[in-house]
Amino acid sequence: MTLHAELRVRRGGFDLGVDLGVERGEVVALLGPNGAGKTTALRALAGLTPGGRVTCDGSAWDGLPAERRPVGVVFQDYLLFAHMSVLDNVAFGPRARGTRKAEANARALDHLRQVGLEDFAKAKPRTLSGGQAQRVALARALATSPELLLLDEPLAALDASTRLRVRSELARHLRTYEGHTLLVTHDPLDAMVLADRIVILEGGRAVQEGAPREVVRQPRTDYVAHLVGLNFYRGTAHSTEVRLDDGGTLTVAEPADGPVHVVFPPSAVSLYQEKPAGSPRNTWPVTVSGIEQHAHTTRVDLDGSPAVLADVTTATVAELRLQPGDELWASLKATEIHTYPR
Amino acid sequence: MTLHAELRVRRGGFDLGVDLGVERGEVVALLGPNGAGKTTALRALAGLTPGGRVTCDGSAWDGLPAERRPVGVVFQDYLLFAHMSVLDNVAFGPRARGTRKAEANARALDHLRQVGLEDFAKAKPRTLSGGQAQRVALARALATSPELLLLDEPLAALDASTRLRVRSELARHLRTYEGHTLLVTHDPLDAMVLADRIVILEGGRAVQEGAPREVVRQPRTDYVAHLVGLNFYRGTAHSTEVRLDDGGTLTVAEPADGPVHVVFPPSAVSLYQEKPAGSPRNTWPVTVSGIEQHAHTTRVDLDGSPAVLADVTTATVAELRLQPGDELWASLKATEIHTYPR
Amino acid sequence: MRQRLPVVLVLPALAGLAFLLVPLIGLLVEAPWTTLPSQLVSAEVGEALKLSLVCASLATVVCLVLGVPLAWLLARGDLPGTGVVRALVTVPLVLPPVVGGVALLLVLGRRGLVGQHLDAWFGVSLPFTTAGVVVAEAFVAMPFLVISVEGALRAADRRYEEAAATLGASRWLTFRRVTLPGVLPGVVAGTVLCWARALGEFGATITFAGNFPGTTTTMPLAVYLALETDPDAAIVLSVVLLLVSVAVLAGLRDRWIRA
Amino acid sequence: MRQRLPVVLVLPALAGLAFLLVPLIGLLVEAPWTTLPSQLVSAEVGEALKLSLVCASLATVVCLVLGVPLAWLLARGDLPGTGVVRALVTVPLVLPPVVGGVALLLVLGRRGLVGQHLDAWFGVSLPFTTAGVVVAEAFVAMPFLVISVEGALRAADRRYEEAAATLGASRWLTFRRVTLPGVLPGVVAGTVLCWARALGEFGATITFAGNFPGTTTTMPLAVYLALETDPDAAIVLSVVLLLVSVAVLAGLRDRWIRA
Amino acid sequence: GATPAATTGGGEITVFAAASLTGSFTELGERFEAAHPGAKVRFNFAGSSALAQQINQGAPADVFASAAPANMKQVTDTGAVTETPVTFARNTLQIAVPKGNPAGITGLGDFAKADLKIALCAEQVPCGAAAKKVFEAANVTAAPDTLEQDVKAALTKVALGEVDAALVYRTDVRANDKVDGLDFAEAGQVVNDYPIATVAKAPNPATARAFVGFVLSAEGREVLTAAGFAAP
Ligand SMILES: Nc1ncnc2c1ncn2[C@@H]1O[C@H](COP(=O)(O)OP(=O)(O)OP(=O)(O)O)[C@@H](O)[C@H]1O
Ligand SMILES: Nc1ncnc2c1ncn2[C@@H]1O[C@H](COP(=O)(O)OP(=O)(O)OP(=O)(O)O)[C@@H](O)[C@H]1O
Ligand SMILES: [Mg+2]
Ligand SMILES: [Mg+2]
Repeated sequence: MTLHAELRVRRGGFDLGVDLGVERGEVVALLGPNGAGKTTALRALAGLTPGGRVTCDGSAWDGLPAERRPVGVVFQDYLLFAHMSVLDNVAFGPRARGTRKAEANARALDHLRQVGLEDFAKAKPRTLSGGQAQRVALARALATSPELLLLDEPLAALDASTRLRVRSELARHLRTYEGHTLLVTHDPLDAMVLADRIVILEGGRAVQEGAPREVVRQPRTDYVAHLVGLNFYRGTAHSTEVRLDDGGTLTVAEPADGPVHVVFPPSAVSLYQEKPAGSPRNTWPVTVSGIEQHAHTTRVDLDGSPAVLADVTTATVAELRLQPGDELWASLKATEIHTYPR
Repeated sequence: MTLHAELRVRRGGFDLGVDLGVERGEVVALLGPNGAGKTTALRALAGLTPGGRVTCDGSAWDGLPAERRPVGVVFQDYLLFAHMSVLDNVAFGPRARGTRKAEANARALDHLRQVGLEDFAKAKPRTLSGGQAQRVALARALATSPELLLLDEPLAALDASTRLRVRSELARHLRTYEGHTLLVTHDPLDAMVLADRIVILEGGRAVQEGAPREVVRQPRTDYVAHLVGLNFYRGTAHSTEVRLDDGGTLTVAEPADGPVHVVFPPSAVSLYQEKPAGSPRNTWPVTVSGIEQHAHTTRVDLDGSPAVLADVTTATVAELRLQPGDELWASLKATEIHTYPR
Repeated sequence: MRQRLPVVLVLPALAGLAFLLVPLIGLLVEAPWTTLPSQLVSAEVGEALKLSLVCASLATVVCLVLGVPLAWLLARGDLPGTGVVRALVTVPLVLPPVVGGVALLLVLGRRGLVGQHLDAWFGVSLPFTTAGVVVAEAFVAMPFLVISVEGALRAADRRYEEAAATLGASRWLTFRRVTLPGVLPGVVAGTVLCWARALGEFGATITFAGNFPGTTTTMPLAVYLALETDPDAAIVLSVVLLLVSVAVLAGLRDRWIRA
Repeated sequence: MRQRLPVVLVLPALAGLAFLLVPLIGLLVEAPWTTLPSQLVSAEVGEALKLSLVCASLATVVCLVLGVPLAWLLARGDLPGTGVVRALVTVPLVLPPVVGGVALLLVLGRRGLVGQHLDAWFGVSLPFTTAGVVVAEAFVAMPFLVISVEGALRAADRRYEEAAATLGASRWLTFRRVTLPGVLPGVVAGTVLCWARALGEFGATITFAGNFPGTTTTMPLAVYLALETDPDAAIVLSVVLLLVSVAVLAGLRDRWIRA
Repeated sequence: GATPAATTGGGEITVFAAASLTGSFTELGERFEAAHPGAKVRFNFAGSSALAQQINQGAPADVFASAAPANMKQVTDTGAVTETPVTFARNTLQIAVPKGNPAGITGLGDFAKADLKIALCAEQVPCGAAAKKVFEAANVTAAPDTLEQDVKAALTKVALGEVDAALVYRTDVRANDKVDGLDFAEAGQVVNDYPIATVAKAPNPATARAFVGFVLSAEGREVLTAAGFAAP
């Protein structure tokens, strides 16, 4: 009932070596920086790039060429067939797998409706916008009802509201879906909403794996911490004192010993113009190195020991008249800091 | 000192009619749903699709073919030249505009460094990952130092941390940049961070325009409200009472009269199992229709009069044991609601 | 919005066009137009013209059926020795057509390597028949189709074929529905070359199929014979052949351009 | 991971290959091999072979210089009447080569439309010269190049040219650095066709340039004349021509495949 | 194929004839059919050497009329023709000049002038072999600019004014109204024979022999003479 893959691919100087397991009905999200090998892994699973071994429900796929593998792929650049109508593109998979024309067309139209493009059934792909093309590619992959669904950033080109709708359609589809799904994405929200498990790929290796909430709360690499928007450090704990590898010391609430990861949200950091006298045990001088205006808060990039990101309200920005180069005091309650062993 | 464009394009059944003004040094973000005409507008500005008139700093571009217009374009699907190395791709623009080879290469290498790809200078585009290709496309467009920079979702394929880095590099670049910039994006954060002004395009027409904070606070269409993550209604105010067009009535703090827009953040909504007795003036029964797990909160989709989105903490979810179909009471403080005339 | 066309391209292009077309103008100027109407209605000319069109079209069909798969095999088969095979395919181009005809006789003639068995077992004899004309034309014209379709296949983006494979399409279905439509302009170009070459074929045809009016005398053979007796008539016949071929090709223009 | 090749494609492909190659095998079998060495070292054969290679290569260069821009103009010029011009370009294919030679004489000959001025003003006379051979071969071979390159251009994605334009590249620079490299496989295919056709050219050459050893006697002319007296020798000469052309084309294989 | 009418000289026969015989043999065929009701003559006109190749490869020919003994020898050597060929016509050379003789050619001697454009047939083809003998007999060293593959090619160049003179067959000069013919003394010393024979495996040998007889008859000679051929 499981898909198990040991992927070993070498392309130019790049080397992928990762073991993946996907349960039936499970959705695994593959996250990682550009060039981490996500697309390469998907290609190997689909049988487009040789390398490694795949077994699914006990049967080995190793010798099988792509068209004999029960996979559906959404490619990063869609690869819609330019000379076919949108409907024919979506109906192509069912037709190729032996469905009769009328039925394949009906099914294709159904899938087009799900991505909100039934009006474009007769259009040529050339006349679609980027986001429309991506939705057609998604419909095309879903229309074959494959054992293994491989989605390479299937929502990247969608606008915010379509994305919301297509994502929840996709979530609904995947919840009732019997096969195995592997989803490549750069958006942690997609992963949170759609995936049962997250695998983080960096430099061709899986560096972290786990349930979405777990990964979000306990990142193990800078990339993941960035991804979920946490301040992240490596350090060595001696009881409630953590000496950070890159300089600085933090006092935490939960005692620990040995090498640990340290995380806290940017919103846990407060900024003061004068050294505060109050209760926070962690107070250190910082210099503003950057300011980014977000929709409802302002993110401040601070140099110091340690360097830190802080989210402050617009009122605070106005009050402190923040400018790059300003010298401030950062303060952080020990109870907001989360540590866990490395 | 201004670029002024009246774009009128007809493609198949689609019709674009939009007037754009971009000041020297200004960055305008073009947002809108898939198929709104953003790419079409960029193509018209670049001279790739005929239609409309463009004047820049007083000189008309109307007769000019694309290669005589001082523009730089990042295409939605990159369009890197497959037979040239990455370096040659980036150096192509300066070379075409007459820069000598050594200098063009040096400049290209510099731009590659800015997007973190100097190690790939000799690689062929075919061997790049999607995100890497997009960064090369960005470097290629920036390398010509054009009067008008047209960026079609230049960060869509980037991973979270690269995106952060490239976005702030781009922000730094655009801050000191003398020309005019038009940026198409689906990410409101990109728009907030990079743009001085936002233009919302829907169905080929500009439906809203303004400073990012203004647009974020006072959306005028469902699309914009979705984009910035607010609950959004149209209604008619009679003093502090607003009758919503789609049913329901809300009591607000600021009195008004006539047709208004009504917005409030999902985090302003509280949920109770029993009808609460306390102070909130707006309390109404709702049914859970969907639940989405986000990184640090949970978003609940609620049917009712009005239907509403609520962000609740994970603790609340556990306490209420939320399930689709549950009947609850929503409550909302009048002071959290923002109204503004339609 | 239209750019000026670059002189450095347009000048050689026009020179090339002139180089190809001026000799035809020369022919048209010299042609004894007064005899044209009588030639046109002459039964033999009509017969030869019809035979030419039919044989060239049949030969083109044969070339498409055999040559497109061959081009695919060369471009996509990943077989060893493809380079040499590709070079061998061009051989009928290099072979003087008359020698090509001799080679066909050696193989498919009544006493040829294969022909003797065809004759003995099936009673089929190709030389001196209309079928023989088709064979000779196909032999000479097929390399044009193969090489140009192969060039088009090589230039095509193989990832669309990969996408088709992941949708469960066999290589044959992929070929029919994805690869071939994708390289249609190349196939059209190859077909045009092939048809035109077959239409103008002379040396291999007269050697392999002989010159029998109504059976194997195509227009080029008629032109050759006319050169023996009436050089002016030969030019008129050539002009007729030209006009018909230009009419056919220009008439296909819409389909051609759409491709 | 390698797929089985589909029978429905492989069978016709192999049939096509056999169709093209078996006649050559027939030639090879029949060739009187014992005379081959003496033919090979014969001065005349060496001369004819060298002349053939030189003239075909020069003609190919002429075709590339004039034909590639012409293909571009047909594919990208957006000019009216392109359909008819494209059909006209194929005319030298359809024209029986001898008539083609006559047409060239009518235009470029001593009393030709253009040739009389060339002669009077510049003292240049093309017939009976090696330059005349190049002209005749280029005339016959250019359509192959034009049509296949045009097919390749038509199949290419024009948006890369748009991207080049936004980077400030003129159409000429775009053509050189973006368009042409993008359709290189098509250009290579066209060049191969063109070169091979020029190498095998006979009718137009002998008609326009005549036949004089060392000046205009190329291999196909030598073959034709040998056929008159000694068919065996003609076959040997043809085989020599074939082997050389296959060697050249297969030797270019690496570049060809890389394209 | 053979029909019962064969014995009476009926049925269809196929005649392989040199291309230079196109005009005269077409007329001969028509007259033969008129004289032999039920008989039908099909022609295959091509170069003599191509025809010889075809016959050697088993072509269904009944009669072979060659433009040169050498090509006839190619088929007798292989046994495709077993009977002894008969010469049915002869041809002699003539100087062909463009209409009006613009270069003022007067005789064979002009062929040695380097500044004139001269076309000859290649030695491998009959008219070239004949020309060589003529020049030997006249003791002239010709300075040709081109050695044509056949008479027609040489004649085309004369007709277009591309060359000032060429040495071709009398019959060809007669058939082309754009050239003038000049006789010269040595012409009679070199004649080219046209042999004819029935093919050993002729499908219809009786009618084939009847046709050969017809060509050699007085009526046949009349047609050939009208075309400019000399009697053997
Ligand atoms: N054909 C190839 N030859 C050489 N290197 C290659 C080839 N294809 C990919 N690579 C390299 O392999 C690495 C992984 O590429 P891949 O496309 O799998 O990344 P990715 O994780 O999908 O990235 P992205 O998020 O940007 O799409 C990259 O560094 C890329 O340069
Ligand atoms: N060549 C064409 N022929 C017909 N319709 C076209 C053509 N090109 C674009 N369209 C239509 O024009 C509309 C706008 O397309 P455009 O690419 O400008 O959208 P967009 O705003 O860039 O969308 P996205 O965010 O998905 O990239 C779409 O509905 C599309 O279908
Ligand atoms: Mg990728
Ligand atoms: Mg777009």
